[in-house]
Amino acid sequence: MNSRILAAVLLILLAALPFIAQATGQSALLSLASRILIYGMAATSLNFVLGYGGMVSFGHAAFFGIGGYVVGILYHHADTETLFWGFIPGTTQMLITLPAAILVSGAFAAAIGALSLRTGGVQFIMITLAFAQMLFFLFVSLKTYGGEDGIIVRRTNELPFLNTRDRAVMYWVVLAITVAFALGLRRLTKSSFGTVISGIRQNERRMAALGIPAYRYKLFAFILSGMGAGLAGALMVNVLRFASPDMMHWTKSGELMIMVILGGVGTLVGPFLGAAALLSLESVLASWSEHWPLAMGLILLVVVLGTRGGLMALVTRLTGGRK
Amino acid sequence: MILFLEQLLNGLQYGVMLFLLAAGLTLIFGIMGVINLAHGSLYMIGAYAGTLAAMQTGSFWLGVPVALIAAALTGLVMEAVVIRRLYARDHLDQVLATFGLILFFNQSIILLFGRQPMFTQLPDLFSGAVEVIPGLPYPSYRLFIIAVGLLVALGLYLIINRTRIGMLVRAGSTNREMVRALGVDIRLLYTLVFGLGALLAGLAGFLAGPVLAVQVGMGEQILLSTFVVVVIGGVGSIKGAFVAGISLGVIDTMLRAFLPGMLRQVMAGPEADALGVGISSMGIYLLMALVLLVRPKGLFMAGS
Amino acid sequence: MTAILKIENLVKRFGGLVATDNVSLEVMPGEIHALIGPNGAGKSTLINQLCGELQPNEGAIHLAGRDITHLPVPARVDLGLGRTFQITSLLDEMTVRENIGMAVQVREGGNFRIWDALRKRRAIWDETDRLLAGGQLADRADVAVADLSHGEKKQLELLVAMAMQPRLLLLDEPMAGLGHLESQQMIGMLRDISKEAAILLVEHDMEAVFALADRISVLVYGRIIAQGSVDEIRNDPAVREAYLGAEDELC
Amino acid sequence: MLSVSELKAAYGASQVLFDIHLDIRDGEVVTLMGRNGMGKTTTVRCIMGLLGARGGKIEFEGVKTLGLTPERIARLGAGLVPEGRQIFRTLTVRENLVATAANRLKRNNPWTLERVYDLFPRLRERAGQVSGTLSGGEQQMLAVGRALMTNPRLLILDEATEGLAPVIRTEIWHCVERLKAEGQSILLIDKNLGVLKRLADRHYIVEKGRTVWVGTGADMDRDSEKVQGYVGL
Amino acid sequence: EPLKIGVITTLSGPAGYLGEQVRDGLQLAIDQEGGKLGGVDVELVVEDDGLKPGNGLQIADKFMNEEGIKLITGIIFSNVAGATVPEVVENDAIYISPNAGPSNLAGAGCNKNYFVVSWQNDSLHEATGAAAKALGYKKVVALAPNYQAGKDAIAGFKREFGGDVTEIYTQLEQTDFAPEMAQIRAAAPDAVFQFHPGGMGIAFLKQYVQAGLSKDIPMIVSEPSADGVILNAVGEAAVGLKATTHWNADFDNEANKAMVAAWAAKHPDKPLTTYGQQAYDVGLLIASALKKTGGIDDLDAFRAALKEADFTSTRGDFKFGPNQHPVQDWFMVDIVAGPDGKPMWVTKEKLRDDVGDVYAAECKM
Ligand SMILES: Nc1ncnc2c1ncn2[C@@H]1O[C@H](COP(=O)(O)OP(=O)(O)OP(=O)(O)O)[C@@H](O)[C@H]1O
Ligand SMILES: Nc1ncnc2c1ncn2[C@@H]1O[C@H](COP(=O)(O)OP(=O)(O)OP(=O)(O)O)[C@@H](O)[C@H]1O
Ligand SMILES: [Mg+2]
Ligand SMILES: [Mg+2]
Repeated sequence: MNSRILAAVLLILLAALPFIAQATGQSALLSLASRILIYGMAATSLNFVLGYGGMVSFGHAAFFGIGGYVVGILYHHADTETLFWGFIPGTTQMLITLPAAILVSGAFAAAIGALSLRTGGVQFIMITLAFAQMLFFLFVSLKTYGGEDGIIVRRTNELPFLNTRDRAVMYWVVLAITVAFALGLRRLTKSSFGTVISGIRQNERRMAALGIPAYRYKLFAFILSGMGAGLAGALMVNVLRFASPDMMHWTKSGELMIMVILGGVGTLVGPFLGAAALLSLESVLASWSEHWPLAMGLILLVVVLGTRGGLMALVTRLTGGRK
Repeated sequence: MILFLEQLLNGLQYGVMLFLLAAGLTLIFGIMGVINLAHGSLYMIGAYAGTLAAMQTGSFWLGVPVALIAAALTGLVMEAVVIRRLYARDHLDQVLATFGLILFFNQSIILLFGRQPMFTQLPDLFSGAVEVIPGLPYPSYRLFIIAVGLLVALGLYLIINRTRIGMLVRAGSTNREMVRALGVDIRLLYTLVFGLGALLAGLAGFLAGPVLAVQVGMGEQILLSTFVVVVIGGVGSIKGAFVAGISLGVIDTMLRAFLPGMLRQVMAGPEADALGVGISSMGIYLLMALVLLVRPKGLFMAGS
Repeated sequence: MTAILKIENLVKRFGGLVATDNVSLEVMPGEIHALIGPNGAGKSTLINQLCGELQPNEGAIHLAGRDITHLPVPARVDLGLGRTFQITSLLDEMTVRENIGMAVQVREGGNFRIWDALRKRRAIWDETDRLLAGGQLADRADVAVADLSHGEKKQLELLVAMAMQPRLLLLDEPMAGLGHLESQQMIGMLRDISKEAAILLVEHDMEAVFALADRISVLVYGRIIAQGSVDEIRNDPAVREAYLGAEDELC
Repeated sequence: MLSVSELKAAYGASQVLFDIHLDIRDGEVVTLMGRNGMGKTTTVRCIMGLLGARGGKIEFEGVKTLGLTPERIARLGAGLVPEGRQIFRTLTVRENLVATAANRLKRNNPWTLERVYDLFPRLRERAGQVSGTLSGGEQQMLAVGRALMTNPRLLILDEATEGLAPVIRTEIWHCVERLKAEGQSILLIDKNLGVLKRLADRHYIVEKGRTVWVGTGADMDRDSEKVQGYVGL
Repeated sequence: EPLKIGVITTLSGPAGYLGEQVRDGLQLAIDQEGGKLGGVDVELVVEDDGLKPGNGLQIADKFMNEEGIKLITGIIFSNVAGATVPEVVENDAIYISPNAGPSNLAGAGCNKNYFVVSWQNDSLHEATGAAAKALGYKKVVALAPNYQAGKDAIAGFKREFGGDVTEIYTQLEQTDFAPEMAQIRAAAPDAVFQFHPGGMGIAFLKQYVQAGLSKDIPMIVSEPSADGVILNAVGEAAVGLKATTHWNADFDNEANKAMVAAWAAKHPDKPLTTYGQQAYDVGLLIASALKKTGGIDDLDAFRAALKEADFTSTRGDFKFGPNQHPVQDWFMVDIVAGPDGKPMWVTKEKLRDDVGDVYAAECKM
């Protein structure tokens, strides 16, 4: 009950953020908040396979990037009035680009997952990394789409009845999608499938003995997670108005993972907390000193050594609640 | 023919170099089971400390002990202050902590030595070239690196597979508590082994200095390839890491050297180039994916 | 009556070692068939081939008339195979009740539903509570498995297996680690189960074996050296020498 | 040599041991009995320093061992065969035995690889095999051998015969008898009541984390009703 | 209240020295005028983009919306520029590039608020091609990493060179170049052209020398592969290299002499590179415009003043083309051992006079 009130208050605050930012003159807060929400979404997607499913994917930035490139490439073809693969016209309609991003990143996740899930443990970490790096190198060498310089998306995708070029409107769109996404994920983790996935993480051998062929379930979870990351990537390109291979570099995968661990593995809110902490620290520290990574490194160390289970554990301890 | 032999030698050399870079990690990650992303930082610290010492004293060889000591000390402190608290925890906590350490070490180096890459020099003894095959001069420093790499491989193999220390470390990575209950101070042992891993990283860093660039972030450039070597070899197997290093080195080199040419024989020029370049540029990642798809546990799985 | 489990000329080699050496065996419906033998005789290896974690080198396994030799583990479960583990293997973070619930859920199906609420699938939880009720673990229902004692985990293993409603249950040392009282209770539970499922029982606790088994097969060095009723086996000199040893040890 | 009194211990928030008493003198064989989940293993873990106690006293060889690390306690001469084997799965059989072997007390007839192999010929056959692939019973033998190879002053066997074939079990009991004759102190936890009664000098029964009964085999027969209630015969 | 100039640049990671040069170069220009540019008090607000496009955008947003900054510069890398520049210029703020000149912002993507003081990326390598041609090489092996900038480099080189070119692509993040060295030796070309900025360049040069190739086959590079910092790290082994550049420390003009002297006084232990020089020129450009407008409140006036480029560049001739990218001269330099033994650039000859870039035609402003 208590947490519901807390969530409601938080939601109202978030919804009112554009006004707050305007009133206090801190209007860059808005783009920071958008980035936090979007990265939070990507991190939560990763957390679904990592925290709930026990699959430590070190290549999730690939799906984030694919989602982003779907928006970028569709924009490019709409802008140049050319056809993708000779028959797919470009578009700038968000109602088309977002679902397309979700589907395409899901397809990539299906392919990568189908291969990667033949391994497990550390090997899984490394093979997902390998596939992501291959995609990274592929996009780096794609001249049509700007290679390493990326695609500049001059106009944010359009939505009927809304002016997405207004930053506040775009922020609200992101917020709405994030909230829907988080609620959906919550439902997913409590569903029959979510429970099976959690069982597979705890003991795959036991689940097999109960009659669960783990591979299919893990693959399905991996695809869902890839779709989530793709959606986040697509939104990110809309907010940044830029897509580049940087989105799928291994350091980005690492960053997503850091957000998850920092926030709290296997928790719903944790990754959002992690994203918020990491991005705002980076932003604040960097404006104080050029030697900000020093402080950031120490802070991360303190969090790991001082808490068990990341910021989420800290929060529950402070509020006296239990897990 | 000479070209082929030379490329084969290059491949071998690169392979041994890869193994050398990964040698410390086979201890820390492979055997102790710590996901140490800051391995590259230890490598960087070895390179900086050794290079500075070599510059101050004017002798390359005096740089060696300094590099080893600096990296080992850093490793010992790191283990005692941070890593030790994380053995019993989730691997992911190690990821976060060692990521924090990377930021910390990189920025410390910037504070201490600035952002400019360092100047490094070959030792006089190995600054020339040796004619390994008539008509093929080969940089003698690279032969020196091959020799060091082979020695390290042999030494590690003996330590891990033939001594009690090796057994205890491997035992500790499966059941730490039980090792202690049988009267072994595993904490001390782990600190020492971590130190040894760090020392090897430092050695690699210093030796790589005259060939590569000594600069901030040099560790992250080799980080992935070292993990790739350990994982392809089979986590925990020194032999595996060695074989993986060599095979990666040879295959990668051969691909880069001959694939575009070979493809051009069978298809049109530009397409062949694009394909060849594409395949060889994904290099080690492609190889790793293939190996893991065929052998999900790597080439040699420890303990079988 | 046809056998529920039929093993034909099964062979499993580990390098030079023949762990299962041409074993043929039948388990009848409703039967408790005990498999005993010295340590390292190949009992667990046999069980692992039956449940699909190991692939035999030769021979065939039939479950209720179907050849399952090359089926993966879950497919065999679908055909009615259940098992317990020699070293307990449970979902450690979940509670006792959730562990049983999981078994019921998997059996009931609908495991790919991503939009339902598991908590609201009443049928599952009703059955779970029925299984728990009156048992040893009834008052431990909401304890996480990680916090259970060794013996309690053993009991839970069996409950989970029961929840799967198998036709054939493979039990690898269910008594190991149980105290006297618990062993007695376990014997009772197994008797109850045997009304619904045939059991292949691997066990070193002779008291339990002799109390439960309808038939006993003795495995030595991967080979079945004797088969028969409790009394036949108890008095077989070869079995006594290879396995049972001096009577005085048995209390 | 070992004296435990008023021992209290907990896993996280749930207290498991409330009041455990236990005394072992040099050369004695003592048992710890009780039903499942009553706290036997927890007591052993406290003695070994693997679990911190919440209160009470443990003295081993004249040293107060509460708060000492497991390795210190082991070096004082405690040798453990833990519940559930806990062998080093990635090491070979031989390595398992050798890795932690020691003769800290400078025994003149120490346990060696050969002696352990003679006790369990099966292990000799399997010397080079990775121990994770051993059969359950073979692993149990390995755990016993491993503890013997540390040549302890006090040997603690926590269900050391679990999963062993009757012949081997008998073999182990013979071994315990021989060890006892050599003056080895032993703490036994097992469910084979009959054998324990014959072998041990004294018995302790725990119930819900408390020592509720102490006595010799003869006392046990006298008090059999009560004992059976506790142990659950 | 001084006029704030936002500097978004890369200070962390291996490329951190590039950002440092840019920051220091700008600051030097300001210090030269005693804290002013063109008579107006100015203040630099510097933030590290960490080489992440998202961060660049975030910082720009903060600069413009929270600190009210209307004049931004500093970005080193094209991909950070790609994300950041459009946001800046479409919000009626001015962006002046001290380094990156990506093609997607030079042609159809040009903007009236976007100025480039350094060069358009392609022209770097076109100059090298021209140099190779001028030196009479017929057969060249060209090496670059397998990514867009690398391919562009080789394409740019070929455009002006016109001879026989064997292309070899290396990998991004490659550390060992032994196989390429063997290929070069086997091909026995007249010269080698290579484009490997930063650490890759250091490793490439060292290994080229160690392989004994430098004795037989001359190497010619564009300026990012042989900047002063790289040369310092490679040491005397770099002597004998040829490079092309738009600027060199030995240029004989007042502005340049002042800058070089001031830099040497302020940063005795750091070499001055083109990055620092480009940033210094950005400072001079801003000063020239501020002198006319006295501030940037009237953005149109300020923009117009910038466009005139009414300042003496440290490189000599400088003016803006139609896409507000430089039209400038290109030079060939030899790398020789300096008085302290460290390698340094010595200008050899002017190669190209008053050249702009190939994208200017596509720009409709
Ligand atoms: N993967 C393997 N590689 C080599 N040998 C193996 C492997 N797995 C099992 N063995 C050997 O096969 C034999 C049979 O083992 P199994 O586990 O089936 O014995 P068991 O009859 O269950 O014994 P226990 O009663 O002690 O549990 C043992 O000697 C064991 O060491
Ligand atoms: N790791 C743990 N965390 C929490 N509770 C535990 C843990 N291990 C054991 N317990 C609890 O402590 C109590 C005592 O357990 P212990 O293992 O000492 O019993 P035991 O007498 O050895 O039983 P058994 O004969 O089954 O081995 C049990 O109720 C058990 O649930
Ligand atoms: Mg067994
Ligand atoms: Mg116990």
